[in-house]
Amino acid sequence: MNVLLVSPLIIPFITGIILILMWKNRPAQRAISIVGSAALFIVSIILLLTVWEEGIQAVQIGGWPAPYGITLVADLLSAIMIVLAGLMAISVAFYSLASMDSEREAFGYHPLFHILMMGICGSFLTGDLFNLYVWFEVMLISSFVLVALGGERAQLEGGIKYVTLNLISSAIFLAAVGLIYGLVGTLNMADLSVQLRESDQPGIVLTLAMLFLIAFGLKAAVFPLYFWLPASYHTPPVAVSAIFSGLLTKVGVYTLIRVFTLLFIIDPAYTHTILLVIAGFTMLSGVLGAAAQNEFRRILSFHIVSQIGYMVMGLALYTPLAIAGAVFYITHHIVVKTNLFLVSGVVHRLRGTYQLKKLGGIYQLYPLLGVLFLIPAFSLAGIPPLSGFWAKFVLIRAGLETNQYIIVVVALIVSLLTIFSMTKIWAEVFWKAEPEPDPAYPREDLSLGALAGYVLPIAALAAVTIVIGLFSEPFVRLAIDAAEQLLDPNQYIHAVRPELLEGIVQAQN
Amino acid sequence: MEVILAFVVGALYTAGFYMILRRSIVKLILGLGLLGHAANLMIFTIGRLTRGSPPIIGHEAETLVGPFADPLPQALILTAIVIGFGVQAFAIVLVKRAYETVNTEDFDQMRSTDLHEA
Amino acid sequence: MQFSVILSTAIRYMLPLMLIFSVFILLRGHNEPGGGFIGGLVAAAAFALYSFTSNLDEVRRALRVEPRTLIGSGLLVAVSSASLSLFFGLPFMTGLWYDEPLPVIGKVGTPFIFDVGVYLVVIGVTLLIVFSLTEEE
Amino acid sequence: MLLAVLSGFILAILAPWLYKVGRGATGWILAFLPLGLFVYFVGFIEPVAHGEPVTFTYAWIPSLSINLSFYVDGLSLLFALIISGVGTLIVIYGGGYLAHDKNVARFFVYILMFMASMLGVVLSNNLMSLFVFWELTSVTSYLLIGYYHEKPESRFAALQAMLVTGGGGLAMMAGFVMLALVGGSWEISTLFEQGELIQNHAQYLPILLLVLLGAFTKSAQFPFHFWLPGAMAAPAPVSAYLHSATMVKAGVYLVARLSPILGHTETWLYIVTGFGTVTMFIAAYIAWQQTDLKRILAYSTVSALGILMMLLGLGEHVAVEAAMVFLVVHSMYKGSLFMIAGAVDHETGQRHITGLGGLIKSMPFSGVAAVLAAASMSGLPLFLGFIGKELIYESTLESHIYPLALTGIAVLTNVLTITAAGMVSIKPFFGQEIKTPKHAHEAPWSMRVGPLTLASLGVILGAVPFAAEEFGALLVGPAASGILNEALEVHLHILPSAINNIVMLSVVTVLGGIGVYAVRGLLGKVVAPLNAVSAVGPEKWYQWTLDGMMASAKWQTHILQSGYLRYYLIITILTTVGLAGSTLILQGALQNLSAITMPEAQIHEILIVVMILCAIVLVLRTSSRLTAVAGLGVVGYGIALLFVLFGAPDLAMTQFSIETLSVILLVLVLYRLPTFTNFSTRFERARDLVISLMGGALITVLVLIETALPINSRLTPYFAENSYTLAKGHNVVNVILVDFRGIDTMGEITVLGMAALGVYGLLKLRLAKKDKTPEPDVSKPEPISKPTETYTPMPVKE
Repeated sequence: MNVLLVSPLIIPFITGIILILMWKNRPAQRAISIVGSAALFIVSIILLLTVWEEGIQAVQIGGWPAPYGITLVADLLSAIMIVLAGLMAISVAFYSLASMDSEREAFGYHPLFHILMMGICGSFLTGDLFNLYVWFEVMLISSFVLVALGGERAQLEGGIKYVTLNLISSAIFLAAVGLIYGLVGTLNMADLSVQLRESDQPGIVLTLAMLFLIAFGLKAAVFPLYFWLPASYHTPPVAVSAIFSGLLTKVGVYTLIRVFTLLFIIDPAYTHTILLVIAGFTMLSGVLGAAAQNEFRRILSFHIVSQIGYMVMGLALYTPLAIAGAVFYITHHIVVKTNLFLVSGVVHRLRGTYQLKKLGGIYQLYPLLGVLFLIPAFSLAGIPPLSGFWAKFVLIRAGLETNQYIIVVVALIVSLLTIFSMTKIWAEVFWKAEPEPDPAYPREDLSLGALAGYVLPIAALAAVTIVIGLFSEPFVRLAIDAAEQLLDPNQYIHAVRPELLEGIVQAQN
Repeated sequence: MEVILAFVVGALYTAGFYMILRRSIVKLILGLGLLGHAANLMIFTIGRLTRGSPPIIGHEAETLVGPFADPLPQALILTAIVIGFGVQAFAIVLVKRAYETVNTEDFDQMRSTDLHEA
Repeated sequence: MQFSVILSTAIRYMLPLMLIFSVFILLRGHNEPGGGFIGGLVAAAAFALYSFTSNLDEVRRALRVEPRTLIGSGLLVAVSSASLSLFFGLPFMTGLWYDEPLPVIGKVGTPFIFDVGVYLVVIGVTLLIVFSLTEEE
Repeated sequence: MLLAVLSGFILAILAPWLYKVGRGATGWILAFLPLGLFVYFVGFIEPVAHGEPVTFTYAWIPSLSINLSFYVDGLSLLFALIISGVGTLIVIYGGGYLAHDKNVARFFVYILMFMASMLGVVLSNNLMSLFVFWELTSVTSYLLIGYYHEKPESRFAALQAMLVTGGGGLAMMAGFVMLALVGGSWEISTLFEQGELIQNHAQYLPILLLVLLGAFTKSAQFPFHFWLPGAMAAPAPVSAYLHSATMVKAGVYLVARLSPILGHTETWLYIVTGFGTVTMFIAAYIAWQQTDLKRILAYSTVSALGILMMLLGLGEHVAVEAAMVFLVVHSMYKGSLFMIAGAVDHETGQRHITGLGGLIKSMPFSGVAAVLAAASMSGLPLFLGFIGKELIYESTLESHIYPLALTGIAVLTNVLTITAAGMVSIKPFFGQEIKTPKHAHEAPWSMRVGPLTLASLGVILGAVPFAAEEFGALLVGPAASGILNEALEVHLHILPSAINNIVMLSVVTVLGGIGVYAVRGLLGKVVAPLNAVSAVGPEKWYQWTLDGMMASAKWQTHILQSGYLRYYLIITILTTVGLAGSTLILQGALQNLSAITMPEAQIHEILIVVMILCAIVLVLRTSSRLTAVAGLGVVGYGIALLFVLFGAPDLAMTQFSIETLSVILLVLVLYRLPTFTNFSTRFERARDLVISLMGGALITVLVLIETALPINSRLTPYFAENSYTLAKGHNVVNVILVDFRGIDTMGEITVLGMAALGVYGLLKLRLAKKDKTPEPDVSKPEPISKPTETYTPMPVKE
């Protein structure tokens, strides 16, 4: 366990270091990048299976007991997230080999990518609030660089907004960590769970909860804090957009789930109602934003926002089924959204633009690509029996079970609007007859065979989507088990250090 | 003293917020710098203040005794300062590049990535 | 010009001294204020001053390695020292100590090696930023 | 059974490869699957008619109680037979119709998937698996309507159909979930027993409305009917199959299927019958005013669907019986007529009836089929349509509500239907020959088999007493039993036993139909002014909704995603202050403020604080960026001094060196940049100051509250205790950094490293201008750099 639990950190870290040391050797860098991502993926699966079999795993870094040292904890949610990170790492790393330009590769694209993965995995694994801040920063700085690397005008303009708003989020997060230490004198999340529940200052605890809601909500891109996302996600190379759109915002969602199931559970009627309102507005605002766009990647970017709303809705409903829905939604969304961005990259490669107006006729020429787009697109729109449908179904069922009719209505309307904007891309890019070629956008008619480096990861992810949709039982089971763990924080605390529970146990007796 | 510093922290936050709300990208950088200082000082204050007595164990002693400053907030701030420096260095260069590329320091000229008409 | 000649000569002699001082700060860090971070900054400052007064190629020659490589090796040292305990079946980053204190340095253990990694990274980072900016001008 | 349902999907995936082998004959080859399925389902007729329904259950997602369970009773079997039977003919027909289309392989993929989905809908016993298949029919229908996807009208119609039926489907899903939650099961056959419980539940009405919304949109009931005529953009085989014989009947099926659970209440009666009645009349009224063959047929289909709904709403024995007979009648004649319309269009290049006439000479087979089908549609004796119509009148006359009015409307509807039947059969095939764009000739055999088979079936079942009797006993009876959830024996007679009211009504209907057909030209002019009403009909509502949505989408996005960073920041700060501040007040944390004690401070501490404050003011007010940088530096040094005073030497050293480094960096970068330009108005500055003050005040209050409370660090005593003994270091801060919390430091140096790589990359990497994305089209602002740093009144730009 010692080794297994830290390997999602060490593997991308060491990969990144080797890549830095082999800076000038492009072929070696590409090979190592693939090996590192593959290793991460394999380890992540082993970790998930172990956690599923043996329950929550924890390790004390440096051997210092909790709450004094830093704990790494893998419960099912963390393990699922790590597997998804691994899957994205290997797919996007592969895709990058074909799509990334050699200039960016020469300026550290590969090491940055792996350090980004390290930051993401660290955020999923850590059981310490300040350590979470550190991993956030590792992730952020890598993402900052990846957004801006290349220095195109759009990248810089979008990058400044991305950087500024995320720094604000970090500043709020850091302040909140300080305030929480000042209040209860500890940073270990398991310990905090106990201390915050027993705090004699519920008013301050709830205020801090709001600060965390803002800090993580901004990272997750919820309404009204999502502006940085549509401003920047469509600017960097598509491999970067893809990994950001799939994974990065979900780190925010993950932390929201973590703190609002483990730390701030003293008054769910208050906190989770606020979350529910936010969820509704996020869904609606995001999808309307998407409807107003006319560019492939921008539509997709706004959709991320909208779907974050569904995930937050699951958290806000706060029942086992609802949280399972959120977990399942995250799983599905990461795979599907990444894939859609990857498809947009192929279209861009062929036609040199993302503008719907300038595109068309792809389906006629590349029917297979059309199918590969339709699978994730319909899945995103929640068409059964693809993965997105089950995600939506579980959430709607959870909403109806708890009589939260308004949010269910919103979710359904948004779902229809999602279909609307997904079919918009389909109709404009794939169905429509090809418009007059514009010399500003050089087109290349390559065969899909020549684009195998692009198409293979897309096909693989599409296959994953189909598998999640058609053979959903293990995935649903996993999500339900994860939700049950999340709703019983004492399991988490017990895994970190049983002694921490003493106060609670006494209170209950 | 904590009470006084609470107001200093508030002033730093106010100034930082005000600066990042300006249209000039250079002011944005300065504002972020102020916010960084503000957060650090805040954590320091919230960890309660102890005059003198750094948390260093005397050569003859085995444990810290007597009044001493809480070492944990210090360690956190140290990490935060360094991280803040790294991020800020990057942000500064980003702003410089943006200025060179767009040829203005006015944020209102940097909206192209948000406008859906594009 | 006169001034800068004096300065550059002075720096050339100061460089080794500052480097020794930086190592001293690194070493005493575990027991007194100091440590890898500040030590690294001092060392980097020495090279940075050198670079302001001489031409960059000369500084790069004096440094012998790319700053980027320093970052990489620093990180490698850090992660290696931290991973060592894994081979003994202990949790990641568990401190392993060589029990006999060495002269000058004192007790040596993996946390100390970790601090050396920090020291290297800080030098690399500072110099990479400074070099990039100076070349830019 | 699972294989039977899924085989269509499997074959669909293989169809493109089969096409490479089979080419022109692919249709004939693929037709073996639906034919096989038809035979397979025929095998169920005997056992189902004489015994219990058959169920099959395959676990799918047991954790969510979702199973692939199938339930074969008379009702689902009748539908399955129609789907597979008509499917066979359509696949053959489609192969001929699209023989020269380069994308025909795609057609086969979609149509087979559709058929499989449709079978899934009618056979599913689990509510959610039914829904899954239901949505799949919408999706395949979307793809089929958009088959000619390079035409904008095809894309428009496909989207319209998708949004209308998809929207209804989503409502239906909510209804299903509520139904299952109330009824305690996801299996329809189990829910049959819960009918009473559900109907007395407070959620009965919402469940009913939601489910019906799904059924009505799918079955094109007024006011959702408009998508169906639009869907005629699809190729003819698609219209014949989806939009007459099968998919649009899914809503009818659903209403029939759920009758035992939701039906037989006042609400049900009024809603279902009401919508059905309105639909059947309005659609029939619109139908005869059309000139496009396919549109006539489309509206008359809507009308037929209305009749079916009306009958199911009535829910009496005879009404249900009538519904099942009419269902079969309609599938046969409408499928046949659609195929003929397609053949006519295909062979003549013309589908407006005004441009067609006398085709019987060149297209004799199609002509005969058309006449037979139209006769059935008109309900002439010795055709199955006659039996259907008789039963309809019997049902309306027996209705509990407004029997006379219902019967009257039914008669009117049928009169108009006969008119429409004449328009699609007599007009194109008889009378004066009219020259058509393409030289007319008979369609290939693949396109004749379907219409002829279906049309003659209508005659056989309507004219052979034995056939009609068996049809009633083996198919209609069990199907009606399935709807009523009780056994019902059905005996069909080809002719009525006596002259009664119903026969009189039939005579009136036929005479009326012939009359209206004769004077339709004149009548059309008379009613023309009424048509202005349809200009504000449901299709307009759809368009308004869509336009309204788009407008609000643009509006909200323009407001929110304005591109102005400062507005994003203002919203972020205000949200923070709003949420945290209101929580602070509402949750009563402010009372802690009373515990604050008066500050005690020493003079040098005060001095440092004053220095910091002055530096802040300097940063805010200066117009020189170097001064501002210096001010920022002073703030940093001031804080470092505070660190020194309060026992944090490591921190102070770090702060000093970092601050120095930052200042150097800032100066290096900024000294090429211009002086500040003051862009903001006085109002904006005041506004921003207020916002900033709110943010600052929030933090100050929080710090004040917390520092007034006693601190109880759970960690520090451990560090004090063990730093030297266990971690072998005197400097506790350093021990925490490299040992207790060493992994933080590892992250920290990683951040540093990446930042440095980023700085390097940003400064050094200049992409060659081969990039394909051109510069965004934003007009270049003129440079505003000023060489000097003297303060002059700044241009106020806004």
